[in-house]
Amino acid sequence: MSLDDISIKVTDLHSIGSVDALLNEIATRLERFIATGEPSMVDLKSLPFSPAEYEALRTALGRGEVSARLETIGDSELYETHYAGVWWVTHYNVEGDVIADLIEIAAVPAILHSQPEDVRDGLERLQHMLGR
Amino acid sequence: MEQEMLLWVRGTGLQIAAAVFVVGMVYRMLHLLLLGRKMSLAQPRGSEWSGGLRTMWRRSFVSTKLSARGNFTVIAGFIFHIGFFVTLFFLGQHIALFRAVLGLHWPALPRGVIDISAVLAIGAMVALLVHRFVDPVKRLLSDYQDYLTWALSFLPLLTGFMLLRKIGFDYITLLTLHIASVEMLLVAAPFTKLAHMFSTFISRWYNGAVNGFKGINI
Amino acid sequence: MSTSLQNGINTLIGQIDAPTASFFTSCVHCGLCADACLFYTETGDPKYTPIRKLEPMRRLWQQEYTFWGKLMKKVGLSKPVTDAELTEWEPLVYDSCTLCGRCSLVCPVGNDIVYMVRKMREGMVASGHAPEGLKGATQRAIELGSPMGVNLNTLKAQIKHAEKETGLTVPLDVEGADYMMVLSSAEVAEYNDIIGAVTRIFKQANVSWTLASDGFEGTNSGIQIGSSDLAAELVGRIVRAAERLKVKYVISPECGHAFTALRWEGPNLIGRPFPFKVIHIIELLDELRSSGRLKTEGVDETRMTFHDPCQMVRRGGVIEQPRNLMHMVAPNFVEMPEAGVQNWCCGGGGGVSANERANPLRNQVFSRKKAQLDAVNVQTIVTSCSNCRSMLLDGLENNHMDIEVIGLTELVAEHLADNAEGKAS
Amino acid sequence: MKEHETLEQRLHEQGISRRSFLKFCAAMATMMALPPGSASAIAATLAKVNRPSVIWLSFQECTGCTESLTRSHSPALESLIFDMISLDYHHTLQAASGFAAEQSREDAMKEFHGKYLLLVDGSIPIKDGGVYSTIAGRTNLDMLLEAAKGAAAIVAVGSCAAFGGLPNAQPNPTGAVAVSDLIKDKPIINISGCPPIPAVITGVLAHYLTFGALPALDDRGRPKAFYGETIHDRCYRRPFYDQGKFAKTFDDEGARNGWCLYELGCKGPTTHNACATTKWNGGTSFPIESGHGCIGCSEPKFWDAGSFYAPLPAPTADVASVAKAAAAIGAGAAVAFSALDRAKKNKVQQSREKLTVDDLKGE
Repeated sequence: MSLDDISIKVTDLHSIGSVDALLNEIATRLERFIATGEPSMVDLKSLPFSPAEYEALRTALGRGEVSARLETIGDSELYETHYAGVWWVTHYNVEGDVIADLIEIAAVPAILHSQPEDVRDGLERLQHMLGR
Repeated sequence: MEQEMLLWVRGTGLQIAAAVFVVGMVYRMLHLLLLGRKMSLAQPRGSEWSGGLRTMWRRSFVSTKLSARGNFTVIAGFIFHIGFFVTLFFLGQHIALFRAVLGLHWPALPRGVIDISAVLAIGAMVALLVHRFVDPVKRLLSDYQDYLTWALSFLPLLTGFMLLRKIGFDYITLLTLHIASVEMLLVAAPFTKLAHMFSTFISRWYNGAVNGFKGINI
Repeated sequence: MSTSLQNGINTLIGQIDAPTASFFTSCVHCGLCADACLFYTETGDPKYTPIRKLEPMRRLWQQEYTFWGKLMKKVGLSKPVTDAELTEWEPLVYDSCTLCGRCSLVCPVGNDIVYMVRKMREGMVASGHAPEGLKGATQRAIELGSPMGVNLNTLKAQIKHAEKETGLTVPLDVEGADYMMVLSSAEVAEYNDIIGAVTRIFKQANVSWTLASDGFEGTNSGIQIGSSDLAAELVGRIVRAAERLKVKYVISPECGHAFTALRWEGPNLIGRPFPFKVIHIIELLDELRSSGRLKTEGVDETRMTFHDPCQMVRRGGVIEQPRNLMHMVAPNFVEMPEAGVQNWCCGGGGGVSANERANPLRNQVFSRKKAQLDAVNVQTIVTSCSNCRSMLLDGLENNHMDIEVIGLTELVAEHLADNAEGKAS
Repeated sequence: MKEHETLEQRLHEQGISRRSFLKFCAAMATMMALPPGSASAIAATLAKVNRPSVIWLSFQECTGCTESLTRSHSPALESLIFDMISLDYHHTLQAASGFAAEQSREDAMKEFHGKYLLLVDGSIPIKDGGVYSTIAGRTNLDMLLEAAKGAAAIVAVGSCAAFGGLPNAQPNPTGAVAVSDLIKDKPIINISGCPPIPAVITGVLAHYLTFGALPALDDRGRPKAFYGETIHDRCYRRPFYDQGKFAKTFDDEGARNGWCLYELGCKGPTTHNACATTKWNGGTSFPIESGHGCIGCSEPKFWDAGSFYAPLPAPTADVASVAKAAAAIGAGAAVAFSALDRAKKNKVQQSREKLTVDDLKGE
């Protein structure tokens, strides 16, 4: 008997409703963001999603126009979904494991901004190079 | 503590409860039977056994015309007993228990059916309790045991339902309470009117045997 | 012995057996038996709930035969049965129970309640708590030979009367006859047409039968008061007469409790099986009918119903036979609601009719029978128990109801085919 | 010995950007199940605190807990935890050995008395004076009591340290006990599991550093953020439980359909842990997702709670034999007592005189 003999079924768990619930949650947050400008985040790792549900969410949100990539001790992948203002932010460690998986409702994800400390540090290094 | 308590009710507690229940019930039923009766010297017109066995089954249905209070008791009593037994014997979790203890198992009923049976049993019990307070006959007949055994039968149903439906407490607490309530029921059963769970069939046999002997088919 | 509380308690302890213990163990206090009891349904008083009538006996069972009960008794935590309590219970056990057995039929856990009331009465009478009326009747039965005080002279007068009317001989003390007929005292005293009726029927059917001068009284007050000792004495007289005359059968009269006393309790009372068979007159008539020995002609067009005596249906199993006979002669025979095994008692069985104290209550609960009769609107009630017959007459009169009451045997005799006489066999 | 430098300084020395640190904090917030927006607040605090001294004592254990924590010990984000602390003693990980190792422990205890964090894995045998497990000639019991004195708080890592674990299972020949059985006067955090989820260890340390206090604990001393709910509560197969759809064997249709593993012995309903959400191996999977029921390893006495493959309703003790013996006893008692009762009944009946007609006459 080989592995292929074991039948594997992919069941449609969409009916369970977790994905619909989350999409509703995102819509509510988006309304709030439009009204008050308040950004917010949803931690996907805290939700008990099955792999199928996870894929269903990905399909439902789709991909938009912007994507970005951080290279900081492991990669981070950010992209705007099909719905502007809804970002999917995934942090990986060096080994490529997901360490944080977030839906961020914001104009730009916070982590994309250059950090003041890093900017200062950068200036220092630039000045050092210029010999000032 | 909660894990230790759960472990205790699943282990030692269950052993104690099972021991008391079995010793008590076997003692009670056998002692009762061994009191004996005088065999009738009259000439039989029918068979005691056929009458006895017949009544053991037939008496589950009341054929006498009753008043409203009687019909209420019969219907609520029926719903309670059916609901209780369906819940007890056809919930998957319970079958897993019987399988572990007795080695026997059978198909479970869908959860929706169990939900209905449990709710019916709980509702019927509440109705019967209220009726016991309200109905003059029952009120006069009742003593502390009637209320005690009501509570002992009600708690397993209630905690079981809360457990399945995630109501009130967390799973471990409810599971512990559920098992503990069943153990209390088991311990009390042989010494209270709960013993009717077995003696009913003996009573029905004797009643039916008298009629069977006389050739009365009822 | 003289009656005392201790005697009563000892008697009850001796009466408790496996069925009793099982019944008390099983009772869940559901109260359904109340619905089956006409003393509850007609008064609405919960104290008449059948199982409650056994409360002193139940406690005694608990204290003497259960683990916790014995323990409680040892440490003095149980309530002993007292004379005062039994006095309070006397009307419940006697006045408001006709031993009709409907409660035993309804009980969902299967308790034979009337079986226990019968036992309870043993303890009541042994402790001196039997009603005066029943005591008197029983005393007369033992001392005079009949609760109503009829004696052999009365019987002989009635025999003479019947012989004159029928032109036939009524056999008395005929040794070697097949059947020995027993009568109820009411039949000797009031419904004496029965003697002529059976004489004619048996003549037609060619039945070899006799009456016994020392065993004609079938009514057994000992059973009703609940004393096996006295009941045995009364049954013993019939047994001795039957053995003396070497009959094959003893015919129970149209009397419910006499049938129970003879057919089902008799051998147990005297402690040995009968060397003869006991058959109810209605059973015998139906046998004769089915074997073609009983022939009738003409019918009675009157709208009639049949009242089942409790001891014949529920407690006796004679259910179809009277109906077969009714259909022979009564084309307009209708059944009352709940007829048959569920039939309601006349209200006077089980010694209630002999207990004057119970008369007002008995009259009150006749409303049940009245309702049954109102539902069928008949001109005649037929029954097969002389006590029922008296109670029905009494109740109908009290309720100003114009309905005739007759015995089934008499009804059959009225339509006996004359030309068939002597041709049978 | 100088005070340990702050985390910010240390990160800066290593050339790790603020953005990277923010990413780490986002991961921390996820781990600790804090609101995802709190990452920047965490970052602000963490950057400024001094790295505390940590002494890690391993007692009667299998090193599984250390393995769990260090399996991913490569330049990954979790490893930043080792930058948050100064691990002054860990006899498996440290380079020093022998007297030098013990010396560093004693030095740290002296230097940071009252301030250091004490991490313990493994249970402590106390039978026969604790002789069943010794390090450098000293019993675990002795070493724990000494180290606990100067600890600011104790973190019991793994089910053995937290609840006694495997060594404590019946018949417990070494008299193994948990840290909390011996130490009553110090705050103790239990991070149970066999092994515990590495992210939980890091999360608790991060919480301690960020907020300067222990996280909220449940009644078993476990951080509520991770142990607040049962596996069952957060299980993605929960809908099947609620529908009563159970796999009956590991290779039946139900198992293939991914139905609930309750009847195959899953202890998820009675087990508090974060496996169902945090998962293992970098978020890859957890036992139930891989087709095996939860064995309940983060709960006390899980070794004694019956077979891992027996369903929860199954008794954990032999009930059938007890019932058989009970039936025999009950039958024997019934025969004996009913004989006595029948004798009593016969005696009463024989002593009873016959009722006569005179008895009816009375007064």
